[in-house]
Amino acid sequence: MLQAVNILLLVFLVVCAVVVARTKDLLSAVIIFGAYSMVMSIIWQQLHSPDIAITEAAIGAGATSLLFLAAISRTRRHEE
Amino acid sequence: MSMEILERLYGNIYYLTSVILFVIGFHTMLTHRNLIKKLMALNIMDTAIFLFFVAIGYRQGGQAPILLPGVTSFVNPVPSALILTGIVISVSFTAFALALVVLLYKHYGTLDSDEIIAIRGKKHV
Amino acid sequence: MFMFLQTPVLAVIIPMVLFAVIYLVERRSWRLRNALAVLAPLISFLLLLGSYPQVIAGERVFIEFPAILPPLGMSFSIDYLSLLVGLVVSFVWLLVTIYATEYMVKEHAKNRYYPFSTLTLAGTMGVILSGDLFTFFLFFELMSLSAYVLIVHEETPEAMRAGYKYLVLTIAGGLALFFATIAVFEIAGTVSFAPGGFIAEVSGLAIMAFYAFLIGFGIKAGIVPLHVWLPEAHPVAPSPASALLSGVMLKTGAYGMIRVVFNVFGYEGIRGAGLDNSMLVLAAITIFLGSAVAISQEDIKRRLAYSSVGQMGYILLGIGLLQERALIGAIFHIFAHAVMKSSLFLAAGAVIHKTGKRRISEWNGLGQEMTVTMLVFTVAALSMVGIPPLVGFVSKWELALGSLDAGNWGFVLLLLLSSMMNFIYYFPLIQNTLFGKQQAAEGQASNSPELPWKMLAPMVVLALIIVLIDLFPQNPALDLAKRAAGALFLGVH
Amino acid sequence: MWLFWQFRRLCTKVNTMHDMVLEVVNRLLLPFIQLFGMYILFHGHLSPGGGFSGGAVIGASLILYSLTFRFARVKHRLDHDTSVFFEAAGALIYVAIGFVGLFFGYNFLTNRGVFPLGVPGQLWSSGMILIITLALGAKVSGTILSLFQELLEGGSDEHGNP
Amino acid sequence: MFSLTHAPILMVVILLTAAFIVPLLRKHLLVAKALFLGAGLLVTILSFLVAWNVLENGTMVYNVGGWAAPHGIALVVDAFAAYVSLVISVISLVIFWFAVFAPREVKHEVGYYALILLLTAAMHGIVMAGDIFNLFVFVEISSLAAVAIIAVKGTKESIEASFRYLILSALGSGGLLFSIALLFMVTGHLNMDLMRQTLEVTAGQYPLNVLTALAFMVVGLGVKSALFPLHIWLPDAHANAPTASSALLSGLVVKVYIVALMRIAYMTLGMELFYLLPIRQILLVMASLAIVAGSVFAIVQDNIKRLLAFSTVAQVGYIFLGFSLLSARAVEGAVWHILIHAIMKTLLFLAVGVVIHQSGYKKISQLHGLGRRMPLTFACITLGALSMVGIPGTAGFISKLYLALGALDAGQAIFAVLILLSSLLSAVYYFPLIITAYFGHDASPTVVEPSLAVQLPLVVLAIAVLFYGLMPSILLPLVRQTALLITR
Amino acid sequence: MKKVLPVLVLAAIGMLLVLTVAEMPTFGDGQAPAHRGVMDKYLRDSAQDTGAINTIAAIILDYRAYDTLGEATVLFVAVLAVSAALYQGEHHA
Repeated sequence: MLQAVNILLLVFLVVCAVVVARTKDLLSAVIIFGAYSMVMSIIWQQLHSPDIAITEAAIGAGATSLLFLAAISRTRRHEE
Repeated sequence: MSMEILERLYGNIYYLTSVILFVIGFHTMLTHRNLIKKLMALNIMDTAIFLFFVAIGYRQGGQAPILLPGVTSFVNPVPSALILTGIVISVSFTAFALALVVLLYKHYGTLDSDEIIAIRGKKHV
Repeated sequence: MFMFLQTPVLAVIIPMVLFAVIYLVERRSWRLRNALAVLAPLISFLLLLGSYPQVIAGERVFIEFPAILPPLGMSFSIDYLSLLVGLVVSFVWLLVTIYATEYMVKEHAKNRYYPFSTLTLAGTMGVILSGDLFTFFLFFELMSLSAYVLIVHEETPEAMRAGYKYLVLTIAGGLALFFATIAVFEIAGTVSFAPGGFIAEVSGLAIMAFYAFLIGFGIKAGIVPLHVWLPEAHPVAPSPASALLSGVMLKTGAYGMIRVVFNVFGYEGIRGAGLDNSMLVLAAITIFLGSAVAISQEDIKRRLAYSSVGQMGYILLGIGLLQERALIGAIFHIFAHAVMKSSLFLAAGAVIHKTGKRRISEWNGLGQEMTVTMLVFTVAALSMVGIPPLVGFVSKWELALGSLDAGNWGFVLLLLLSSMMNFIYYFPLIQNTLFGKQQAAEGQASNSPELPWKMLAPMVVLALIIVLIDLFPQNPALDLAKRAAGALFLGVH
Repeated sequence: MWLFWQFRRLCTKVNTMHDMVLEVVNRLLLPFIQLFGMYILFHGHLSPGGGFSGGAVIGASLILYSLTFRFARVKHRLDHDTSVFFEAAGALIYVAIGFVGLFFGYNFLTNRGVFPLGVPGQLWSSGMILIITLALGAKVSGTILSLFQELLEGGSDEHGNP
Repeated sequence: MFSLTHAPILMVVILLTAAFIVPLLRKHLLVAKALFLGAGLLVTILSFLVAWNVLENGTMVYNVGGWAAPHGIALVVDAFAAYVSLVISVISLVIFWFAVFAPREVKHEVGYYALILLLTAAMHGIVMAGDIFNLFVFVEISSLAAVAIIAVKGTKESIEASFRYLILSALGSGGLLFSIALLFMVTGHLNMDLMRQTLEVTAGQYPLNVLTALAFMVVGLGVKSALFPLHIWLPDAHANAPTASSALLSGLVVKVYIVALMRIAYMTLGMELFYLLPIRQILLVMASLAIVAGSVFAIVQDNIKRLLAFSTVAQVGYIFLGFSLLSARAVEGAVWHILIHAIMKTLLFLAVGVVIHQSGYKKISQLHGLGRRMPLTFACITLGALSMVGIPGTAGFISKLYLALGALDAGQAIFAVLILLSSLLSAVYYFPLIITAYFGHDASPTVVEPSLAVQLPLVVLAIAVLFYGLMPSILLPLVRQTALLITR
Repeated sequence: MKKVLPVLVLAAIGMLLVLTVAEMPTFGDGQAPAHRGVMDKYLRDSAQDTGAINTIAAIILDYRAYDTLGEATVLFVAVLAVSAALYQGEHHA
């Protein structure tokens, strides 16, 4: 059961990565990227590495997304 | 033969996923012209490598490497320690790259790498 | 430190130091500059003359600096061959520099000519006095590159173009030499010139090295497929520089070839590997084409330049025959051609200096105006053709004898043919200048002396050498050439 | 969650009128976020977390604060010199701790023997690890904040136009 | 006498500390400059001492934090590291001087100094690292700082170039990290020496892992060191950077990554393993292509800085060629070339920067007659260019000599020919620079020489070019030992 | 061409990587080489050696503190680089 959840998470990860690539709206892409990072951090928690799970949640999902948002707000939102 | 390989791949599904993510990120990086998208792809590649590293450190039945009494089996702490560094480096790169993106947009008015090259090329000729 | 104070080193170092000194003082005093420029070849000449008795006594001077540029190191030596060539070079350089002090008065950027002429001298002396291939290569590069400055001196577009061609080819040649040198080092573990050569077995790499040598020296000496820079570069340079280029610098290529054939490979090795044939073929082509193309040249300096190409073919022929008497001819021709071609260029330069006439058709009747100059020209030209008592005859004679020794009649015929062609392109010129009518006598003030003595004297000295040296009871140059060839063949000294 | 609000804020680009709801919710939420960050920071040697993650959380809360109240309270962004100072101070403390080891005749960055290690498992233990964690926490939070602000406003002219 | 035990770490930490302090001194520019130069000078002295110590007493190992090798991080200063960090400290000191005294090119001056200090510190860290992850961390610092010192110029072109550099560099870092992960996976160690010992046992078990790791590592560091065909970022980046940055990047940074690769090769894998795999052949081919392509591209450039940048591509090829030929002399040649190319290229970039600043001309065809207006500067350029061509008597000849001899030693005469051919090509593109400057009409009578303080670094480097051209023996022991380390 | 080349490159890389994955030690294997190296001492001694019961904190801030100094430096470089790149001159400070 747990194995199935883990595999589901991995599949979700791959789907997120593909969707990030396919989304034309950069803002949505950033949000999906944040979700991707969140899922990644859950997976790491599943792998019993809570330290990096927290760090990824704070830096990967939080700070990186914020930086992306800041940059998008300075530039343009859509990929042409 | 091929069944065996498939089985091994399934056993190593974390590794496999990280490799797939790596390739997806690389593909996005190569084919997309939007600079911010490229940076996201770069981040995806990086996290893929991190996932790979973390998966190396996992041991069946291991617990988080915090030496609390009563716990005897731990996962390998070394990859975690390295990844911590990796994550910080990755965010530093992203931050700087985004600053450059902002500047590029200011100078060229576009985020399309091909267009930027075209504008620059026109000036050169 | 004492090692530095020996003749061969000093003869190289002093011009180098003088180069720097001239560079420093030339803005203050042009007299001092000229004096120093003349002093450089004079010192080299006297130093070599000083070691003449020692060398004649059969002693080879050899000094080694293994610590410089490891792993190959540097070394200097004087033997018969380098003594002869060194004496010729420094002597001709001396005369040409004296001539230049007057000639260059009209030119711009004099402050560039003298230092670089001195530096080129240093390079040339280094080439001649080097004791191993590597040192040879180092100074060869120095000489080639500093000569570039002399070639482009006038900075006209033609000069720059010719200079660029020269530069690229000369660097290519230098690299070929470099490759050959390190290949020899790789094969034998040493690059020191040794009597009789030191390459035991002519392997594939050795053959590559030999052809690289042939290319490197061929470019410098103007052997035919590689001569393309020569007819362009010699005419555009100022005349003293042309005299040096044609009279002296070309010979370093031939000199290097002698060293390679006899002191690196050994003539038996060359013959065994059949490498002499390629030299002979190239020599034949060079002699024929050089002389033939010279006929069609209208510009006097171009004609002289092509003539040089042909003459270098003689020397290569003398080397390639691998016969002692042919080698005597080749070595003596180094001397003879240096003297003849310098006096020709100096005379042509005098005419250009005085009248500005570069085209042969304009030279009609010049003999009346510039009698001494034209007499010098005539003597040198006749010597080039090979008229018996003159110096050019001796080398041709020895070469012909060498060809016969090798059992090759064809080359004797080739020599005759070439002499004929020399005759064709020199004789009408002499005839017209001495006896022809001046085209448009604009009534120049002919009561002024023909030329300043600084220009006349060097030409006259050279002409006297051409005429007189073979009338000596024992021709000193021929004597040295014979000793040198003997030493090279016997593998002694 | 707050990330999502930022997303909406940026989408609509309603910069001039500050949103009452946003402000109130943030005021309620911020202390908890910061407390959480502090916990992560201070317990870095005892439980998961540490200088980087704790610092990042605190930094994110500061970003949130500055974004929400920028137009109401905070007139100026973090001064350029101040942010560099935070950065440099954190790193310098780190290096200084390294030199302490050298000073006592040990190698650079030595912990054991130089600093009191305390009892493992208690809050005040582990010698230089704790000090460095705190220094890094301060540094990282400053870093995140100044990076964000530089990205958002740096390089623009006086009026904030890009 | 101060013990040298701590010298290796001090070299890195002094620079880091200075870098942390310098940006705080925006209001006290003079102090900042003094600190900047002082740190450089101190590190130079230390690196001389370390090099001397390594020659006398052999390899130095420093355990940071007092933890010995498997668990802590060790700095391993062998002959190679001592040599390269000597080169780095001396050349960077010259560049520091130039950056302080040359006319300002960047807005954020103290930040620029700090970035240069950080870059230098990171380079020292890379060459002395004995731990592969530590090496990675310093590679990251240097990559980021290298991009930053291009971007600070702030022009359109420099931003664009630095962005491209950053992206490729980040890709390279990813490759490097991935290969470290793979190596860690099969060894369980991070210390390079222990990795090698473990790999000797386990490599046979996971051949594909090791091969993939190696491939990623070569590509990762190849991108950063501009190995052909991964050099595409280099010309723009080096041509559009501020002068001091160009010199630093072309002269040192690019080479440090090669050093890192070689150190990983001989410390982590052992040369047997490194060259058992087909990597050596690939490197040979790539290096040859780099030499030819770099030279050919350089020929068609009119912009001087781009010309110099393309020439760097070719010269990087030399270094790779020397290392992958793997005969003792070829390696010596490559090691020489690290120093010599650093000297020459730094000299050329600095001098060209001076010329561009004084005259405003960026193209070769505009330089007419400048040789007479700026005699000293152009004398230095001439020496540098002659050295790049490999004229005897200049330093460039030495490395070519050793490389060509090494190629023959390795039984590969074709590579000797290639080296010489590229010499010819470099003559074709370097000589016009000199010829245009010295001969021909005088176009710009108003151009004057810069101040003496700006020219001092040029003169020092020019003297170094001559000095190593004539007396290379002075560093020979260090170079020999380095070659022994690698070819052992 | 521009579309095909990346796909080919990626196919090659992907192929190589998948084969490598198939060769790797099994995921989660407690006896994999990765766990036979440095790990044991860290887990055994870190509390005594450093006083931190979080082994990861012990590793990054004590055993491998030098790396973390580098990491802090990376952040410093990033901030400095960003602010230097976006710096507009004195008036804006």
